[in-house]
Amino acid sequence: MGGFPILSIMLLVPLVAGIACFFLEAKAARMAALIATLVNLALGVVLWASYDVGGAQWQFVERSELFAGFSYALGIDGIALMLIMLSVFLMPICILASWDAITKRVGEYMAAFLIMEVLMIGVFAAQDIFLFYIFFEAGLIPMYLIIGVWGGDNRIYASYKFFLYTLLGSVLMLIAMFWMVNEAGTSDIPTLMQYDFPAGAQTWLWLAFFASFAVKMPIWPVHTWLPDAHVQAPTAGSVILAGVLLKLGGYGFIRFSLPMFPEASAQFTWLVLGLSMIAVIYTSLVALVQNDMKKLIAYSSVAHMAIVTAGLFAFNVQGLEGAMMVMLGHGLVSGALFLCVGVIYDRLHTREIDRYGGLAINMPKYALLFMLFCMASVGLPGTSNFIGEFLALAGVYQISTTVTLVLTTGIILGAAYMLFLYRRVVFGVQKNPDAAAMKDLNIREWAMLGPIAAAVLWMGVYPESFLAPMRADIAALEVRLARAAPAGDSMLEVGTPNATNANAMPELEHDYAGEGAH
Amino acid sequence: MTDLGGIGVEHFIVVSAVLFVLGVLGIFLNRKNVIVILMAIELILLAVNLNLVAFSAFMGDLTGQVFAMLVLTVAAAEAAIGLAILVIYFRANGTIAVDDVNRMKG
Amino acid sequence: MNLDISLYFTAPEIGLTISGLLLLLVAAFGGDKTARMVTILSVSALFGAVAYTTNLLVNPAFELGGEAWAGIYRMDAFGSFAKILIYIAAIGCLIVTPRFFEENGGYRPEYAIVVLFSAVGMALMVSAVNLMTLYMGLELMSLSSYVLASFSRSDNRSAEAGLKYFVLGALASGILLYGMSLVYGFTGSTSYLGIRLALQDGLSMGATFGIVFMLAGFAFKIAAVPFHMWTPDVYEGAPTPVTAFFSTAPKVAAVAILTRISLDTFGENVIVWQQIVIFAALASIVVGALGAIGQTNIKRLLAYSSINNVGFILIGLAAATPAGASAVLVYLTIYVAMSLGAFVAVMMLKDAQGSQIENIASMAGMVREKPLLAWCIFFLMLSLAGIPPLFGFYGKFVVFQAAVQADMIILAAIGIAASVIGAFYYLKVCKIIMFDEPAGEVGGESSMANWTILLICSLVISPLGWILTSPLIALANRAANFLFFVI
Amino acid sequence: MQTSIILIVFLPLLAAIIAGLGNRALGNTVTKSLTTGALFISCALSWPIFIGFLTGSAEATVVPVLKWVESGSLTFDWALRVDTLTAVMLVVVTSVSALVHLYSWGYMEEDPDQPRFFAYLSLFTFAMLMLVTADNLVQMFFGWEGVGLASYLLIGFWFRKPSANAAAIKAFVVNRVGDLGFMLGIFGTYLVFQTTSIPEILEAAPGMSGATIGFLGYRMQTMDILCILLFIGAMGKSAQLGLHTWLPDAMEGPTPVSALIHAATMVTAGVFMVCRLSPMFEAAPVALTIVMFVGAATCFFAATIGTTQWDIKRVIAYSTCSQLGYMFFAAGVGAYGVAMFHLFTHAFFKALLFLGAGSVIHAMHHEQDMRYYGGLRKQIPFTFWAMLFGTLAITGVGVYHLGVGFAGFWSKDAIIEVAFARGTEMANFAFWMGVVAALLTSFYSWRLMFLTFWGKPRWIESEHIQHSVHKTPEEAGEDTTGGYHPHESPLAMLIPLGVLSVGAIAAGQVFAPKFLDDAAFWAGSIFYNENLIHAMHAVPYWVKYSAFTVMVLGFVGAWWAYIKDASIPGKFVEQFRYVHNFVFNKWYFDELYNFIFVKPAFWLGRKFWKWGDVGTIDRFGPNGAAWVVANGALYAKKIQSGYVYSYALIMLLGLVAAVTWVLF
Amino acid sequence: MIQTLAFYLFASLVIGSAVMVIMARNPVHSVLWLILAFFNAAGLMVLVGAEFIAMLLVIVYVGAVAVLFLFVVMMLNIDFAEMRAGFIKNFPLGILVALILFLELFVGLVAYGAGGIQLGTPDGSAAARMGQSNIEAVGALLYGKYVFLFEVAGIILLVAMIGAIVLTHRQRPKGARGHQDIGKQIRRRPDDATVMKQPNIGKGVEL
Repeated sequence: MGGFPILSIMLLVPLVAGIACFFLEAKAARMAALIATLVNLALGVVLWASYDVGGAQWQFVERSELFAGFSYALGIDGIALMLIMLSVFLMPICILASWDAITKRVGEYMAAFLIMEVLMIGVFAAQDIFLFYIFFEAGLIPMYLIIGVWGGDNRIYASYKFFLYTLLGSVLMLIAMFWMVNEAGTSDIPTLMQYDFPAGAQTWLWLAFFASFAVKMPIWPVHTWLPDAHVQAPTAGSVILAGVLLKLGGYGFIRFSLPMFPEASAQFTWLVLGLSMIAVIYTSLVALVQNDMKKLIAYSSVAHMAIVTAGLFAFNVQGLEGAMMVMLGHGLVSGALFLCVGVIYDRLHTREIDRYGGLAINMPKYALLFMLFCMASVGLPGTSNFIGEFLALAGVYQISTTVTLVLTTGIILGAAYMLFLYRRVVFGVQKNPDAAAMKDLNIREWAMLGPIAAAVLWMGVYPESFLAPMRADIAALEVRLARAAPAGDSMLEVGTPNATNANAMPELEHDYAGEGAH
Repeated sequence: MTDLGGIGVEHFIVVSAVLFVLGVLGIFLNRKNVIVILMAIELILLAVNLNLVAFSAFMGDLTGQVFAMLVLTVAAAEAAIGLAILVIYFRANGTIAVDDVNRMKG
Repeated sequence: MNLDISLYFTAPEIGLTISGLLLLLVAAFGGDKTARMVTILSVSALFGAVAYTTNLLVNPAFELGGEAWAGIYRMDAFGSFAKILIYIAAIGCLIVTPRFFEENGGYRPEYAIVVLFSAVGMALMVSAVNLMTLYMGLELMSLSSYVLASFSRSDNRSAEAGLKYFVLGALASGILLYGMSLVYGFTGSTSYLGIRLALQDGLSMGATFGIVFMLAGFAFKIAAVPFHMWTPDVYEGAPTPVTAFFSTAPKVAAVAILTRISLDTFGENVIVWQQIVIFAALASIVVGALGAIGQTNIKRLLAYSSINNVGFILIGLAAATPAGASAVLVYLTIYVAMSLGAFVAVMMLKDAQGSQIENIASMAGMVREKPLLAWCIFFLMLSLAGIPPLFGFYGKFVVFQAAVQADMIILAAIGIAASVIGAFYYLKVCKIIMFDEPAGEVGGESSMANWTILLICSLVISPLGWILTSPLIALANRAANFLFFVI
Repeated sequence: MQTSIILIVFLPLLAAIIAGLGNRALGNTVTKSLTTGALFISCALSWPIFIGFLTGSAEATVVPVLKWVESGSLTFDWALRVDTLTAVMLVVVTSVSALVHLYSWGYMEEDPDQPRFFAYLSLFTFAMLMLVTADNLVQMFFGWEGVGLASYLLIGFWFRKPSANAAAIKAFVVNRVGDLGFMLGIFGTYLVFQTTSIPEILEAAPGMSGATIGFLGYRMQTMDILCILLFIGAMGKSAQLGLHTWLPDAMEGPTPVSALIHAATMVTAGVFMVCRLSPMFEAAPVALTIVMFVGAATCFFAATIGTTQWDIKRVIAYSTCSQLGYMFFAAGVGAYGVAMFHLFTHAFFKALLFLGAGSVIHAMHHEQDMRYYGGLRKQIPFTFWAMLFGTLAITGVGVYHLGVGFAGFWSKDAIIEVAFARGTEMANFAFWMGVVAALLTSFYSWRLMFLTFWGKPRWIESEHIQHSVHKTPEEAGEDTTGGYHPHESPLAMLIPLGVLSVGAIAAGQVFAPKFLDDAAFWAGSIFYNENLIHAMHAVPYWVKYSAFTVMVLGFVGAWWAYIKDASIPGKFVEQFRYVHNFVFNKWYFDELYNFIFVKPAFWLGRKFWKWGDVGTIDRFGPNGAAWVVANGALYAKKIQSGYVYSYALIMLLGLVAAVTWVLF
Repeated sequence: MIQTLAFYLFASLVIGSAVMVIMARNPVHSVLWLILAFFNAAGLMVLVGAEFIAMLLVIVYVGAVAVLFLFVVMMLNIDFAEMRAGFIKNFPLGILVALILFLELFVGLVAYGAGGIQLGTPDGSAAARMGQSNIEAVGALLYGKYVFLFEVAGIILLVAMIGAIVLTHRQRPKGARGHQDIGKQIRRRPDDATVMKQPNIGKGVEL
C-alpha cells in the first residue's frame, strides 16, 4: 500500500461520519453510519489483503510528531490486524441491530457508535503507549453515553459502575506508563516491547497494568460491572462491549504485560491462573442460575475470558494463539448471542427467560442460528471457539494439568448453562401467547446474524486464515517470554520401555489345535 | 540603634506573636459582630508591622520600615473596602452578627 | 536603575494602569451609560497588553529576561507566560460580562476598571522578585477581588460572598505577611535573590516558619485544602462573571507566584515545603471531590471542582523539577480554558424568562432543548475530569508525568486514583443533562459573545486542543527553566 | 478409492445442509429422498472398500482435505484415513444409517418436522464418519463432539416434551464429562509425543511405556495416565458405568435414532477409539486393567437393570449398555479384534431390536410400556420374526460343535472365552461377570419377547391406546383389546428389519474367521495379539459351553416367570423388595448424581451470585466504595458550615498542623 | 533601664488593649481599645528608633482608620444591647489551637535559638547613612529605590476608593421599595389617597 495512510483513513472515515451524524436526522444518520462502517469494513478487508504475512513485524506504520510528550504513531502486527478486523466486522452489524430498536436521538447514537469505532481501531493500531492510553480510555465516553442514554431501566447505575470501575482500573496503568517511558526514554511500543525493565520494578508495573486490564477483561473478582453494563446496554452496545471492549484487556496483556514484563508475568502466573480457575467455575455456576438472558451471557463472557487469561499466561505458542482465537471467537459468538437476545427483545421487550419458550415452533430460522451460536459458545469443534479453547487449554496443560482440569470443568458447565438457556427459550411448549406470535427473522436480522454465522464456521473449519497473520508475532513473543517461562508440572521423563505389551501372552506350546479350536 | 538595656529582638518577636495570635483569636472566637473581626485583622497587621520595624531596627536595614509603611497603606485601604462591604451587607441583611452570615454553606 | 529599561519591561502594567485611570475619567463623566464602552476599551487595552507581553515572551532579544526598578521586578518568560494567561482570562471574563449584568441589573463602568486594576496587580505579582512587590500586587488583586465579589448589590448572596472573602482573605494576607516579616527578619532581605542566597547556607527555624506562613497565605489564594473553605461560598455568591474571573486569572497568578516562590526563592529548601505541598495536593483532590458530590448548585460544584484541580496542579509543583513547573503552567493553561468555558456555559443557563439557572436539577435533560450548550457542558465536564481524548487529560498527563519523573510514584498513584472520585460528580452533571428526562426549565437566548467564548473554550478542550501541545509545552518549558536559573 | 472416501463422508453432510436449510421450502419428500439417497450412495460406496480389505486388495489410505490448525508444533489437518478398522466402521455406520433413514420414512410419516429429522440423521452420519476416518486425535474429537451434538438434537427432537429436553441436555453434558477426559488425554498425548497424528502416536507409544509424567501434582506412568484420560472419554460416549446415565434417558428420542445412535454407531465410538489406539493401550497395563474392570462391571450392572425395566426401549438401552461392557473388557484383555467383531455384529442385531421395538411401538400407538403389550405375535408377525432373530442373536444362540450360530454367538462367546484365556485376575473377574451377564441378557431378552408377543393383550389399560380408541376399560368390558387392533408397519419399516435380520443371523457366521483369526485382515490397524487368540481357541469346553448354558437357563427362567406362572415376578419382588427397588431404580445413580452434582451446582450458583457477587464483591467493592465516598461527601458538606469563624478555625488548624510538621 | 521599663510598659499595654479589643462587649469600646493598642505600638516603635513609622501609625490609624471604624459603628446604628455575647461552640478548641500556635512560635522563634537569635545579615544597600535621620533615610528609599511600589500603593488606595464608592454609593431607583420621601408623605392628603364608593347592597365593589 506504500505510503497510503490506510490506518489513518480508517480512523478518519468513522470520525467524519460520526461528526456528521450529530447533525443529521434519524434516517440519514442511520444510512450514514451504515455506509461509513461498511466503508471501513471494506478498508479493513483491503488492510487484511495487503497485510504481508511473514513480512515485517510492524506494517502500515505511520508516524508523525504531532504531540508533545508522545507521537502520533500507528502500525499493526498480525495480532492487532485480527482485532481490528473483528471491530470493523462487528460495527456494521451493530448499526443494523440498532436500525429499528433505537428511535430516540438516533443521530447522537450513531455518532457514539462511530466514535467508538474510531477509538477501537485506534487502540489496536496505536504504536505509542500514550496514544494507546488515550484511545483506551476515551472509549469510556461513548460507551457511557450508549448505556446511559439508550440503556434499560437501571442504566444510570450500570453506566456509573462501568465508567468508574474501568477508570479506576486504568489510571494506575498510566502511572506505570510514565515510569516506563521515563526509564526507557521512549514511548514507542515496539521499542518498549524489547526493553528489559529491572525485575524489581516489573512487579509493580505489572500490577498497575493488571489493575487496568483485569477490570477491562474482566477477571474475577472485578467482573461485577460487566453483568450490569451488559444487561442495561442496548443490544448493539452489548455486542460492542462483549465483542471488542473486553478484548482490550486481553490485547493489553499480550501487547504490554507479557512482552514488557516477562519476569513479573512469570512471577504472577499463579495469581492469574488461580483467578482464572475461580472465574471459570464461579461465573459458570452463576450463569447457570440466571433468569435474565443477557446476564447469563454476560457471566459466560467472564468465564470465557478466564480461559483467555489462562492461555495468555501459559507462556507458549498454543496458549497465546489459543487466547487470541478465543478472543476473536468470543467476540463473534457473544456478539451474536447478544444479537439473538436483541432479536427477541425487540419483539417482546423482556429479557426474562421464563417469558419465552417454544420459539423453535414459530421461529425455526432463529432457532437454528441461535443453536449454532450456543454450540459455538460451548466450544463445539468446527466452530470458532473450539479452536481457541482447545489451543489455549493445550497450552495451559503444558504448565499445569490441575489448572487445565479445572478450566475444562468450566467447559462442562458452559455446556450446561448454554443448553439450559436454549432449552428454556427455544424449546419446550409455547407458554406465552405473545411469544408464540413472534415473527421469524427478517432480512435485516439475517444480514446481522448470517455473516457472523459464516465467520464462526469459517474460523472453526479453516482457522489458518486467522492464525497465519499472527504466527510470526506470537512466535516472537514466545521467544521473548522464553527466559521467564515457568516450568510445567507435567515434565516428561522418558524411562526404559516395558519389555512386553500389557497383554503379552506366552505362545501356546501345543499347536493351536487345542480343545476348542474351530 | 540605641541600647535598650537587655531588651533584644526576641522581646519584640514575642510581643508581635502575642498580638498575631490575639488577632487570629479575634477572628474566629468572636460571634458578636463583624466589625470586631475587622479590628482583629488590624491587630494582625499591627503585629506584622511591629515585627518588620523591630527586625529593621535590629538589623539596621530600612527596607523593613518601608515595608511597614506599605503595609500600613494597604491596611488602610483594606479597612476602607472591608467597611464598605460591611455596610452593603448590613443594608441587604439588616444585621452584622457573625452567626447570621450563613446563607451559603454545604 | 535604568529607567528606560524599567519602563520598557513594565510597560504593559503601566499601560493598563493608565488606561484604567483614563477610563475612570470616562466613567466618572459619562456615568453608567458608558459601561459597555468602558468594557470594550478595557478589553482592547488588555489585548494590547497581551500583544506587548507576547513580544516580550517570544522576542529573542529578551530571551534572558531582565530586571526593572532596581531589582524588585523581573521580566522573564515565566512571568510573561503567566501574564498572557491572566490577561486572556480577564479578556474572556470581561467579554461575557455586559450581557450578564444587563439582564440582571447593576452594570457599572467601574466593573471593568476594577478588573483592569486587578489584572495589573496579578501581573505585578507574577513578575515580582521582591516580597514587597509581591505583597503590593497581591493586595491590589485581593482588594479588587473583594469589590468584585460583592459587586452585585441586588443579590444578597453577593454581599455575603464579599464579606466572607474579605474576612478570610484578610486573615490569609495577615498570615502571609507575618511569614514575609519572619523571612525578612531571618534572612535580612526581601528580594528573592537575597533570600535564596541567605537560605543557601542553612535554614533557621524563624525562616522556616516564615516559609510555612507564606505557603499558608498562598494556599488560601489558590484555594488549596485546608485553606479552601471560602471558595464554595464565594463562588456561589459572587456574580457568575466574577466567579469565572476568580476561577481563572487570580488562580493563575496565585499558582504562578507560589511556583516561583517555592522553586526560585525557596528552591534550595525543597525539603521544607514539599511535604506540605504534597499534603495540600492530596487533600485538595480528595476534599474537592468529596465536597462536590453533594452539591445542587452548579457554581458551587464548579468551586469544588476548582479545589480539586488545584490539587492536581500542586502535584506538579511537588515534583520540584523543571518538568513539574512546566506541567503546572500547561495545566493552568488548559484549566483556564475549561473553567472559563464552564462558567460561561453556566452563565448561558437561563430559564425562559431569562433569569439564571444555577440548580443542577433544573438542567435535567437539557440536551433536548439546548443540544449545543449541553454537549459543550458535557465535554467541559469530562475534560475537567481528565478523561481522554479531551484536552483536560493533557494537563493531568504532564502533571503526573512530572511527578513520576521526580520519583514520586506513590503520590502520583494516590492522586490519580483519587481523581476517580472526582470523575463521579462530573459524571453526575453529565448524567443529568444527557440521561434524565427533560425538566423543561432551560430556555432563553444567549449573546453572541457568550457563544464565542464558550465555543473557543470548547474547541480548546476538544481533541483539537492536542494540536496545541507542542507549542504549549515548548513555551512552558522555557518559562519553567527560568525558575531554575542557577546564579 | 480417494474419491469414494470423500463422497462417503461428505455426501451426508451435503444432504444434511440442504435438507436442514431447505427445510419446509423443499418439502418432506425432497428432503427425505435427498438424505436417504445420499446415505444409500455412501453405503454402496463403503461396501466395496470393506470388501477390498476383506480380500486384502485394499490398503490403508489417507485423503488430505484441508489444512486445519498449525500452532507452534501443534498441528492437525482435516484428513480422512481409511484402513481396515475404519472400513469396518464405514460399513456399519453407512449401512445402519441408510437403513434407519429408510425406516424413518415409515416411522416418522406423521411428524410435521420430517426435513429437520432427516437433516439431523444425515448430520449425525457425517459426524460419525468423520470420527471413524480421523487421522488425528483432534479430528476424532471433532467427530466425537459432532455425534454428541447430533445426538443432542435428535434426543431433543420432540422439543415440546420437557422430558425429551432434559434427556438431551443430560446426554450432552454427561458426554462432556467424558470429553473432559478425552481433551486432557489429547493435551497429554500432544505434550508427550508432540503430535496428534494417530499413526505417529501409535508408532511412538511403545517407546514411552516406561516414561513418567506429572499429573495434578503426582508423578504417574505416562501411558497409563494418557490412556485412562482417553478412556474416560470413551466411557462417556459408550455409556460405561458411571457415565451411563444419559443412555436410558436418551430413549426419549424417536426410535430410529435409538437404533442408529444409541445402539449401532455412536455409543460404539468409545470401543472404536480404544481399538484405534490399541498400541497405546498395550503400553499401559494399568489403564487396560481399568478398561477391563469398567467393561465387566458395566456389562453386569446394566444387565441387572435390564431385567426389571418395563419400557421396551429402556430394556434394549440397558442391553446396549451391557453389550458395550462386553466390548470394553474384550478390548481390555487385549482382544481388540474380538471387541470390534462384537461391535460389528452388535450393530446389526441391536439395530434390529431397536427398529423392531420401534415397529411395535408404532403398532401400539406409541405405547412403550411392555405391561400393556401381550399377544402381539399374531398381530404383527413380520415384526415378531425380526425381533425373534434379534433376540436369538443377542442371547448368543449357537452350538459350538456344530459351528453354527447367530451373530451374537460368535462374537459374545469369543469375548467370554478370550477373557478366560487371558487368565489374569481381572480377566477372570470379567469372565465371570460376562457369564452372569449372559444369563441376565438371555433372561431380559426373552422376558421382553414373552411380555410383548406372548400372553393376552393387555393394552386396554394403556392411556395411549385409550387416547386413540376413546374407550375406558369399563366400557370395553371383557374385550381386552379395547377395540384396538395393532397393525403391521409399512414396507419402508419392514425392509430394514428384513435386511438387518439377515445381518443378525449371518454376520457372525460369515465374518468370524476374518475378524477373529486373520491378522492380515486387520493389517496392523489394531494391535493384534496372535497368542491371545490362540489361547482363546484353546480354552476348555466348559468355558465354551458356559455361555450357551446360561443362555438356556435365562430362557427357561424367563419362560417360567412370564409364561408358565405369571405370578412369580410379583412374588419375587415381594420377597426381595429392597434388591428389586435398588435395581429397578437403576442403582440410584440418577438420584446420587442429582444429589452430588446438579443440586449443589445450582445451589452454589445461587450462593455465588447472591452472596458472592451481590453480597460480597459488589457490597464491599464498588458499592462499598460508593458508600464511603457518599459518607465522605456528607461529612465534607457538614464541615462546610457556612460560618466564617469555623472557616478561620480550619485555616488555623491547617497552619498549626504545618508549623507542627516543620517544627518536629 | 528606662528603655527596659518603657518596653515592658508599652508591651503589656499593647497586649492588654489587644485583649480588650476582642473581648469588649461594645464595639465602640473595641475601637477605643484598638486606638490605645496603636498608641502603645507606636511607643514600641519609637523605642527602637523608627519614629517616622510610629508617627505614621498614629496619624493613619488613629486619625483615619480608627475614626472610620467609629464612624461605621455609629452609622450602622446597631442595637448593641441585643448583640449576642459569648463565643463559638468550639471555643476550647479554638483557644487550645491558638495557644499551641503561640507556643510553637515562641519555641520556634525565640527559645530555639536560645542565647540570642540569629537575624539575617542585610546587604547594607538599605541601611541608613551615618547621621541621616530616620525620616530622611526612609524617605530616600521610598522615593528612590522603591518608587515603583510607592506608585502601586497609590493605585491600591485608588482602587479602595473606587471600591468603597461603587459598593456603597446608592443610586436611587425610581419608585423602588425602601426609598422614603418624607416630604411627599407629609404632603399627602386624605382626598388624594381615598375614593368614596357607594356600592349597591349585595353587589360588592369593583375597584
